[in-house]
Order: sequence, then structure tokens, then C-alpha cells
Amino acid sequence: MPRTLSRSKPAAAKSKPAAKPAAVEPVSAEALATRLAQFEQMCLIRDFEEEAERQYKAARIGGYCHLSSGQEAITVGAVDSMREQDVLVTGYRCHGFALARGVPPQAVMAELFGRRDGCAHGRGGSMHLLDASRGFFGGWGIVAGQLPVATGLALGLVRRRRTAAVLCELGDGAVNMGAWHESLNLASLWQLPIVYLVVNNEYGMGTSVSRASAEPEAFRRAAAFRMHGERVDGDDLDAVLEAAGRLLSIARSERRPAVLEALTYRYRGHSVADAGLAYRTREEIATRRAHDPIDRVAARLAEMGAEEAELTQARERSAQAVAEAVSFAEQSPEPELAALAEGVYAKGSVAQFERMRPGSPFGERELVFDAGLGR
Amino acid sequence: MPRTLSRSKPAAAKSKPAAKPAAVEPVSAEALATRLAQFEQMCLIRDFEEEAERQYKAARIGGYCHLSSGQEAITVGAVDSMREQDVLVTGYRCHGFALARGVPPQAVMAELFGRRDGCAHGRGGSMHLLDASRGFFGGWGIVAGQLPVATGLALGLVRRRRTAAVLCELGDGAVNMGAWHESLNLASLWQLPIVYLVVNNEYGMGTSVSRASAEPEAFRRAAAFRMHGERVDGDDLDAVLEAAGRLLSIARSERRPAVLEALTYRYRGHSVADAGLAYRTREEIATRRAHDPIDRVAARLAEMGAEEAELTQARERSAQAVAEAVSFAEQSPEPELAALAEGVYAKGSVAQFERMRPGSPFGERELVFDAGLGR
Amino acid sequence: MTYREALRLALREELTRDERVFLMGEEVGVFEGAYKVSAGLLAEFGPDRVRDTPISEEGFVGAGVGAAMLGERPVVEIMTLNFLLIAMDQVINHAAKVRAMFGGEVGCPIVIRTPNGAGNQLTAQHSQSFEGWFAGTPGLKVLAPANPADAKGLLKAAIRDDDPVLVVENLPIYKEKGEVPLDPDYLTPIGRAAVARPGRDVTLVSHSFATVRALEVAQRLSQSHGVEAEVVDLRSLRPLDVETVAQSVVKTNRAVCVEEGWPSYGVSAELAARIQSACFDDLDAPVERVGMAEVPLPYSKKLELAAMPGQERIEAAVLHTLGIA
Amino acid sequence: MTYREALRLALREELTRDERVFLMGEEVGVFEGAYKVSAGLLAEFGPDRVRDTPISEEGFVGAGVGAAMLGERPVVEIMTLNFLLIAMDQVINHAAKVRAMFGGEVGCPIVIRTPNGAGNQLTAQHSQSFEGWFAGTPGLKVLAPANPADAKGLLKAAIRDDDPVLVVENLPIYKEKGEVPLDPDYLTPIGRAAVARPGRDVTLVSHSFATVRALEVAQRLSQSHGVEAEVVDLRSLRPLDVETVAQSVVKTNRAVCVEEGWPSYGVSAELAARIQSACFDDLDAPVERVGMAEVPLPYSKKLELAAMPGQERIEAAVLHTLGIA
Ligand SMILES: Cc1ncc(C[n+]2csc(CCOP(=O)(O)OP(=O)(O)O)c2C)c(N)n1
Ligand SMILES: Cc1ncc(C[n+]2csc(CCOP(=O)(O)OP(=O)(O)O)c2C)c(N)n1
Ligand SMILES: [Mg+2]
Ligand SMILES: [Mg+2]
Repeated sequence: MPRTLSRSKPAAAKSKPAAKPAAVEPVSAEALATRLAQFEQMCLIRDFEEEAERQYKAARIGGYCHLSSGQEAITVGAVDSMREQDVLVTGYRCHGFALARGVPPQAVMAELFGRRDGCAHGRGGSMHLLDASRGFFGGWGIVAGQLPVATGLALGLVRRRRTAAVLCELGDGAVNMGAWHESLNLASLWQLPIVYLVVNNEYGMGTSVSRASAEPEAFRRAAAFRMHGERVDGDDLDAVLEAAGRLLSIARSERRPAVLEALTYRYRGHSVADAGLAYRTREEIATRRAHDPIDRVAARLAEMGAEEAELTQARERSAQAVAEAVSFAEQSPEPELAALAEGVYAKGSVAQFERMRPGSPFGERELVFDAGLGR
Repeated sequence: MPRTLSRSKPAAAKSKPAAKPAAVEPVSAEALATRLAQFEQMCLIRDFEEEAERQYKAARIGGYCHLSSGQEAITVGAVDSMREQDVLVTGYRCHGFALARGVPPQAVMAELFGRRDGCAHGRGGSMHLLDASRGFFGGWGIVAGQLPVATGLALGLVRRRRTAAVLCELGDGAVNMGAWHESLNLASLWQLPIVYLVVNNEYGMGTSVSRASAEPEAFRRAAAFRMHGERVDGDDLDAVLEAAGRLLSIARSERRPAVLEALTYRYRGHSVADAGLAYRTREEIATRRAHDPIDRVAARLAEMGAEEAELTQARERSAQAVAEAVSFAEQSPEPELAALAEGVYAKGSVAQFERMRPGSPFGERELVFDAGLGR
Repeated sequence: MTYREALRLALREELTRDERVFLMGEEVGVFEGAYKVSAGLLAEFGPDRVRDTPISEEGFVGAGVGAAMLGERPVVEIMTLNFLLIAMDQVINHAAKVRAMFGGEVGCPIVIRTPNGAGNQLTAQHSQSFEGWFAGTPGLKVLAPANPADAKGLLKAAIRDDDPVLVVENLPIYKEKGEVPLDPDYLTPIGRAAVARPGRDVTLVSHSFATVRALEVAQRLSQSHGVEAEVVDLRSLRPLDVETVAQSVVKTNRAVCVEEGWPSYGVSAELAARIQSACFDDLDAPVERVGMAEVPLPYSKKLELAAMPGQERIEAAVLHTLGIA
Repeated sequence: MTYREALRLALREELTRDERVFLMGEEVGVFEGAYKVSAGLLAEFGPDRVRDTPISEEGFVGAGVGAAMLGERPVVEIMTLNFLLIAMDQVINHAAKVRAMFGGEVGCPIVIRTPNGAGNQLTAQHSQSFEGWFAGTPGLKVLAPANPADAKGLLKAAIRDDDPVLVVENLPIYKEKGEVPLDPDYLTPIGRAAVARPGRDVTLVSHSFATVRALEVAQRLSQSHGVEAEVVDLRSLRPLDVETVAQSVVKTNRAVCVEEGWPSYGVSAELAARIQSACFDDLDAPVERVGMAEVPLPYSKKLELAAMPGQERIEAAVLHTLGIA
């Protein structure tokens, strides 16, 4: 698809042109190391997703399980453009984002296994990963429901006078929800530091973008809020890094929000339960796999002068990390029944609920009140 | 404000340019008669609103009562552009639209009085006028809530293969609701025959457009759906007639939806309860009143060669009609208590509810079941 | 035939019978339904009758309301009940109000069908049962079939009804099998509960998946304790057939209300309130309630199983009500 | 001081006490609040602390959720409870889920304050009381002050609470006057009902405006029939102080639950269910419920008055429960 720029935008005008392909620049050792690390992150995500699918089919992971194989360049490119103080919010297809943000694979796999050492202690599962210590505020399951929340996090950053921005991931299907409209209007009206990353993988479940959106070029919708919008090839790590880096820094320093639409493709079905063939052909998938984002980075690394061995080692380390994640998850204990109600309310709410016991539904006393409600 | 046209629009391009001011054309007797009738409608609306305010202050009208004084050119221009088969949907500021659509002033005033002969039999009041026989499907109170409904009415017209369109009125404040986004996307995606008429009276309650909308030129938001959008001076009857007529006929014949933003000003407060001075100045109101849309039509009529007497008679007839509406409303009986629950469910639902009586809340049997539930 | 197939048959029959009927929702066409209820219908009836929508619950539920006001018979699928929260304003403040607010001048014969329920570790945002909220809204009718025959009969009755009807289906029972009348005019009456299992010792009142569980428990109790529980399957939550429930309790003198949702302020609260009022002198024990533990449902299978109203918990509640153990 | 002024005082005190507290909502600033609760606060605290919003309930309620997750203390005003339907998904599927779904790692200390209630012929879309739906949602807390002192005490307690709290106010009582403690640290405890009027013959259980009505009726009955009704003002719907209700019923042996909303599947259903369970052996008569007639509220003053739970209907229910007349 063509990389067109939204016409509605001061920001685009001002912003410096996209960095030229790094190849023509002299490659610093540092640049090479960074790119290698990103390559390894992408491999880690791919390996992790493939392992998750195996574990799901082995019934050790339940619920909905949405994989992001094929979308790694967006994930790594966008998250690596974030600073430590920045905030990340995503939808339910969030394994890769969690890993890219540095959440240990063990904590992610343990969450998918529903174990106590999971990043949400087995309460959230695949769709609801988070790590507040790394500014990752979930992992949400209602399409577009994360947009108002992310917009509010950006408002929170402003109120706290932090020079930081929010990166909010959403899918191409989410841009038709009212929550998108209300969120972007607020973000632009209030000049909030937030970048809405539209991961356009061409389908929302079985519905192609053109069957769902009257304006299939989602980034153009930013203009309805006098907001900057642009589109990148989401399978080109350099392009994503450049665009996400630029838009996040504009958000941070000038408090100007933006929409970044990244084009990619989802290799697997919508979730592990979906074969993903009812609405697209095997050929289509094969064609896309032929331009695999990980292979493309590998090729760039070769150009940059990386040794084949370095790539192999990176691949091995990621495979290793995933294997360790699995054994960690296996060993992590299940949550205690006696803590079923812990975390439903803030600690210290016990007294508030004490007088609610009489006439409780059957079992409520033991299961909820005695199991830590408000504790 | 400047009358700019949306740039995103094939339709605008195709559509014939706005009709030149009628003055330079030879004025046919018919044209004169039509314009005189419209003048009378505008007077009727103005007189009706002023009477409604008096009656409200005399406590014969209750609830919320939203007047449209100053907005008559939009109301009459848009509604007179409709065909008999077309469908009208509005928000709560709907007295004028009901009258323009031909609902007898008596039925409207009786509704405001909460009487049996009101167009909603005293059940709806000021915000919920309707007349299905004239294709007026309400009269809705939730901001932007009428948009999905109107969009569905347009879908219904298509399914019934009617060559007709929906005119959906909304305010400038409603364009920031998610329902606007979802409705316009559906209308454009499904090519529905509907024109969204944004009555931009500069304020949503006490909030000016620029304080609420990141894109204060609402019509531009149509572009986010590859939909035609344009703006007219809503106080210029000719301009409204031309634009509304053109867009409705495109909707009817080509099934292309559109947004028509009409600029106007609300003379009175948001509702009769609001003095309307906390957020704007007396001067501002005075300036706007100086360009009164009714006076402007009167001037046009003079140019067209209408006799002063004809205008006076029109004014007298409208005053007369309002006076008659009041006495009709006064004489109309109140709804019967014994019919409190009639119309809550379709006739014939009685048997379905019969077995719900045991253990009913106190009074439910007499008040609801015996008062016509499902009858 | 399965519950899913029964729903599909109902849709096919009504689409065939009445031109005004059309389906609308996310993935109902090309994808054949997120849970395959509408499989084959797009091919059979075409895109005007089986309409895929963008993800815009507020928009297309409202579109259904508008189309219904014009006399069409939209059947709107919401992928799961949880997502209906997004269209809440269109359902509660529009669909439910149309007829009464406009003085009976217009109707709104829309059907919204959607599965509720938990299980399968779908976690807090995807495991809820809000049907009581709709059942508490005058202007709406709410149905909840618990078996294939009623799935067909109630959905067809809903589509032919002149008022807005919410048909609450249930994920876990889509695959349940049962006899289904093939007569295309077979309808299950709205506002009539069914005695799903006769008994004399205690009345279990339930709807949707809870009825399936209640029947299993009744079976077990008959064997294990010789307790004969009568199971009243509500089928309809508004109108609510209190008459049938009361007749049963007058006979058994004890009642346990089972629901998959949270009992506090839930469906079982209304049942307990009705029963204590209608059968005050007949009750030998307080009306008991069993439902979902009152926490946002956790992902962990272990916690989820513990939180749900499973056979063990229902059985314990019944025995408790009977003063046994 | 009026109920409205008490709310304003609570807001002013908390805005002064804690930098993290800020108000957000339609017309809360320049317009000083659709019902003037926030009058003067924009002038005093400025636009960052008192933030006008576009008409976008889903957007700004969600924005409150996000800000709260970061540790801010947003107090979001919804013009009336009816409009909260538009933000339903953000309240039920987001605010209420944050803490539990994320394993206790993040909190969501948001306050949503909004008036419910009917009267003044606002008609079907603007006269509703949905607080029971929120009270039935684990993860939320729901408060409903019935007098100025509690309006101040509960709103302050809500703002200081670490969980999402819905504070249901009431249009007709904004103007009611009463004593209000001026101590800036005076809080009304969450989860504690109040015996608003002691009595021995029957217990009236209510919240919000229904408590005002219940007290009037209790007064009248004392004079007209020498009946001494005890009035329990719930103040908190979740947590629900059943203990106080039960203690009263154990004493009076009769209960009438009064609410302004529709009783079926409403707040009074939960109360009746709890009372019949907690006080089974103490009840001399079925728990009675009085509320809004179950129809979308009509505009006509005559019909509206008849539909609402007025003094006459409440009094009749009490006498009926007492077996008098
Ligand atoms: C409001 C809502 N409606 C429906 C769903 C069910 N659902 C889950 S994911 C999905 C498709 C979303 O597609 P897209 O936004 O493109 O994201 P992707 O899955 O491609 O990453 C749907 C319809 C939901 N979770 N929330
Ligand atoms: C969803 C919703 N939020 C808030 C309100 C309260 N309200 C009624 S009218 C109004 C302002 C609407 O302004 P606008 O759309 O410009 O229409 P106008 O009143 O100017 O005709 C508001 C906030 C409502 N009715 N619905
Ligand atoms: Mg997608
Ligand atoms: Mg306006």
C-alpha cells in the first residue's frame, strides 16, 4: 500500500523527513548492537507466540489467546521508541508488547498458565497482561475500550507534569468504535501527549478493513480532530522506529497527539481457535509470509555487517528464553482459593464490607468474604 | 463565518453549484407564494416558541422545554426540502421541526400541556414530539442518540425500496459523541439515504463549539467517512433550501449520505430554565438578533414584490394559529389513569404478562396490570 | 439437534417466512458467526438479509431500532452479552422507550440475540450475565432458552413479537443436543416458565445454563439422597412467570434460586423477593440463592471453577435448605 | 446548608486538601454545573482542576479511569444518571475490573457523581434510577446520600477511597436543608446504614430521595395511626449494610422497602431477598416493596404523580403490611 501522509497536518510539515535508510550511513557498532537486540526481541516474540499456540493446544493455556506472529516489527519498533517514563496501553493481542516492554517471558508465560507468578498473578490471562512498574497498563479485552483509558493516562501524565507520552495500541477494527472518536477529540482538544498506534493487519476477525471502514486509510481520520496522522509500512522496522520515535517525541515535548497507522499482516487466525482461512486464502498468507519482517531485519543486519553467527546466537537465546519461560510457568504455583477475593477492592476495605454478610447468597461468606474481600 | 466547502467530496464536485439568489431571476407567482408560505411557517414557529415560554412560566408546561427562536430558517428550509415519503428525526429541540413538517399546532401545544390530544398523547412532552403519519419519528432526548436510530430508518427505507431519504437533525454538541462516528461510518459504508443536519447554534448548553470540538467546522468530519460535507448560512432561507434540497435528492437518487452544517444562533437560553447569559454576552445576542432570519425573509419577499399586507396577514394567521393551539390544548382532556400502562407493550401482550402478578411490588396490580399493560 | 442448530433453524425459518426479517451483527455473514449460529445463512439469503457490520455495537443496535420503527424485523446479534454494554443507551433509553414515550404511535419489533455466561477462562470482561438489568426495564422483554427446543421456540416467538426482545443464549450450551419440533410454526410462548423436572421436596428456579446445572443436581440428589427436586426453568425473565414458580413452592415449601450471574441485585434477588411475598406462609426455610461468587471472574481455571455455581455448590445449597447436612 | 451546598463544600475541601483531586464533566466549569453543584469552583481552582468536557460520556469517564490508574483522584460529574448508560462499558467493564483483573497491581480511585430520580415531568429518558445495576457489580462501591450531612460525608469518603465509587445524588433534594459538620475531616463511613428514625412497629428501608419520603410517611403514620415506623437509610448500596436492616426488622418484624426506581429486579428486590433470609423467623408479614410503577415514565403530570412512589402509596403499603386497612 502507498505510504501517504495526512494532508491535515502542521506537525507533519514541521517534523524532519523520515531518516534515510541506515545502510547509506556509516554503521556504528552501537547501531548494530541495537538492531541486533531488536532482532532478538522479534525472534523472542515469534518463538513465544508459537510456543503459546502449542501450549494452548496442549490445554495448558485457556481462554482467548490472540497471537501476533507477523506483526513483530510494529511491536518492537513502537515499544523501543518509548522512554522509561512513557506509558503503554494495548488491546488483547498483547504478548509481544509485554515482552518488548521488558516484562520477563517467565512472568508472561506464567500468566498464560494462570499461575501466581504471572504478571497479573493468574487473574488476567492472555488478554490482560500488565506491568505497572514498566508503565504497561494493560492488556484490555473490549475493542477500543482501552482508548479512553489511555487518553486518561495521558491526562494523568500532564497533571503530574511528566515529560512523557502514552503509546496506545489498537486494531484496524477498533477505529469504527465511538470510543475512538471521543478519545481522539479529547486528546486533540486537551493537547494530550499520546500516540494512537493503529495496527492495521487488514482484518478485524473475519472482516477486511474495506468491509468495515468507510475510510479504509485509518490515519486520515485524525484530520477530523485536526490531529496529525500518518501511515507506515509496519513490517519495516526502520520505518516504524523513525515514525514512532518522531511522533512520541512530538507528543512528549509539544503535547501534540497523533495517529500512527502501521500496515502489517496477522499470520495466524484471529485467535488460536480460528483457523483464519474462512475469510482469506492460503495464497494471501503465503505471499505475506514471503516478506517476513524478521527476515527483513536479518537482511538489514547482514547489510550492516552483522555476522551470521550473531543472528544464530540471537535466535538461540530467544528459543532458550521461551523454553525457560515454560518451565518457570510450569513450576509456578496456582493462585490460592483462600485469596479468591483479594484485589477486588483496595486493602483496608474489609470493615466496609463486614456488615454485608447477613442473608448473603449461598457460599458467599466462605468464597468471598473469608477469601480476602478488601484484605 | 466563512462558507467553506469540504475538500473531501466527490459529491460536492459533481453537484450543481448553489442556485444564484432568486432576486436576479424573474419571480414567478408560484415562487412568491411558496416563499410567503415559508415566511408564515417561520412566524408560526417563532410565535409558538414565545407562547410556549409564557405557558411554561405559567406552569402549564413542565419538564425541559428547549426553544428554537432564531433557528427558523434552518428548520423551515430543511423540512420544506423534504418529500412526503421522506423521514424526519430530530433531537429534543423539536417544536419547530414538528410544525414545519405539518403537525398541527394544536397537537403540538396539547403535547406540551400533557394532554390526550397531544401528538404523543401526553406521554412524550416537549422533547418527544412525533407524527408517524408524516414520517416524523421523534423527538429524542439523549444527545446523538437519535443518530443510530435515524441511520436505521434510512436502512429501513432501502430495504423497503422506497425512493426516500432521512433528514436527521442534531446539534453542534452532538458531533463529539461516539454515536456520531458509528452512525456516519455505517451510513457511508452501506450507502444509506440520509442527510445529517448539524444545527450549529454555536453552543451546546454553555459550551461554545471551539471549547468542545477539536474540529470546530463540523462538516469537515464527514471526510473521515469519505462522505460529502458542507456548510451553509443557516439564517439564509434560500441557502438552506438549496443545499438541503440538493443533498436530499442526491441521497434519494444516488443513495449518497451527507452532512449539512447550518450556522445559526439560539436567542433564548438552552432551555426555558436557563437565562443563557452565564456563557455569552447580551451584546452577542443583540448582534445576532440584528440579522434575524425572519426579517431577512421579509426583506427578500419585499424584493420579490410581496405586499406589506400579505406579510402582515401571514403574521396575523400565525399568531391566530398559536392562540387556537393554546385554547385547543386547554380543552383537551388529561390522559386517563386507567390507561397508565397502555402502549408500554404492543396490544396483545396481556396474556404474556398475566402470570407475572404474584408477589408484585405494592400497587403494581392496579397501577400497571389493570391499567392496560399489553392492552 | 444442538441448541446452536435449533437457533439456526429458527433464523432460517423466519428469514424464509417474512421478508422484513434480516440479521445484522459482527461476523454473522462471511465468518458465519463468531459461534457459527448463522452458518450458511449468508449463502442462502444474501447480504441484504444477512448483514455483516463493523465493530460498532452502539451504531448497529441503534440502526436495528430505527429499522424496526419502520416495521422491519431486525435480528441483531451481539457477539457476547458483555459487549451489549456499549449499546446500553440504545437498548434502555431508545428501544425500550419507543412505544410508551411516543404514546403508542410507533413500535420497535427488534430482536437482540446474544450469548451470556462464563467458563473457558474468558476472564473478567468476557464472562458476565447482565440479563437481570434488561429484565428490570419496562418496555423490554427478555427470554433465556435453556434447551434446543426452547432455543428455537423462543427465538421464533421473539422475532414474531411486536416489542423489543432480548434473547439471551449461552455459550456452553450451544453444543447441547435435544429434541426440536420441526413444525415451522412451533413457538414457545413468551411469559411461560416450564417445569423441567417434577419433584416434591424443593424447588430449583433457574434460567439458561443454570437450568442445565440444576437438572444435573436434581438427578444426583435423587440418587444420592432420595431428594426429589422440582426444577422450574423460567425461560422468560420479563414477563416473569411467577405463577408457575409459586405453584411449585406452595407444593415443595422450599426454594433455591440458581443463576450464573452475581446474585446480589441479580435475577435471584427478584425471585427470592417474589417467592417470599407470594408464598410467605408456605415456606419452611428461607429462599436460598446460588450464583457466581461476587468477584470479577479470574482467569485461573482453579479460581474460575471455584467462583462459578457448579454442581457441588448448588447441591450443597439444596441440602442446606432441606436442613440435611 | 442545602444538600447542593454540602456537596460543593465537600468538593472544595477535597480540592484544597489533595492536589490529585480534579473535577471533570459537562458544564462543571464556566456554566458552574447544570445543577450548580460546582458553582464557584472554576474561579477558585482554575481549569486544570475543574475541567469542562465535550458531550462525550464514554470518553471522559474512561479518561477518569485512566487518570485514576496513574494515581490521580478524578471526580467525574455525569449530568444525570440516565447519561451514564453511554459510559456503561467504561464503568462496568473497565473501572470495576481494573484492580482484580490485573491481580491487584493497579487501582482505580475514580469517583463518578450524578443525580438520579424523577419528578418535574422529565419523561421516560430522563427519569430513571439505575443504581442497583452498579450496586450489583463487584469492584464498584455505590453510595446514595439522603441528606446534606451525608452528602458531604459520603462524597468526601468516596474521594478518599481507593476504589471506584459511584455517588448517586438526587435532583429533588439538592435544595433540602440540614445541619452539616464543618470539620474538613468529617467523613460518613462507607458501608454503614443509618437509623434515620427509630420506631418499633415496622421498618422502612430506603435510600436517596425515597428516604426523605419514608421519613415524611413515618411522621404522618405516627400522628394518624400511632404507628411508629423505623426508617433505615441505607446510604451505601455496595457495600450494603444488611446488619443494620436486619437488626431493625428483628425488632419490628415487618419491613417495607421503598425505592424511586422500578422494584422488579431493583434495589428493593435485593433487600427483600436479604431480609427474608436474615430474618426468616422474625417476619410477621411478607417484605413489601414500593417503587416506581413499572412503565417508562410518562410526561403528563397526572400520570407521573400516579407512577411515582408518593407518600400515599408508601403509606398504603405500610398499613397493608401492618394488616391495618
Ligand atoms: C466491543 C467489542 N465488540 C466485539 C468484540 C469481539 N472481538 C474481539 S477482537 C475483535 C476484532 C478486532 O479486530 P482489530 O481491531 O482489527 O484487532 P486485531 O484482532 O486484528 O488485532 C472482535 C470483534 C470485543 N472484544 N469488543
Ligand atoms: C448523552 C447526553 N449527555 C448530556 C445530555 C444533557 N444535554 C442536553 S442538551 C445538551 C447540549 C446539547 O447541545 P447541542 O448538541 O449543541 O444542541 P442544542 O441544545 O444547541 O440544540 C446537553 C449536554 C443529554 N441529553 N444527553
Ligand atoms: Mg485487525
Ligand atoms: Mg448547539
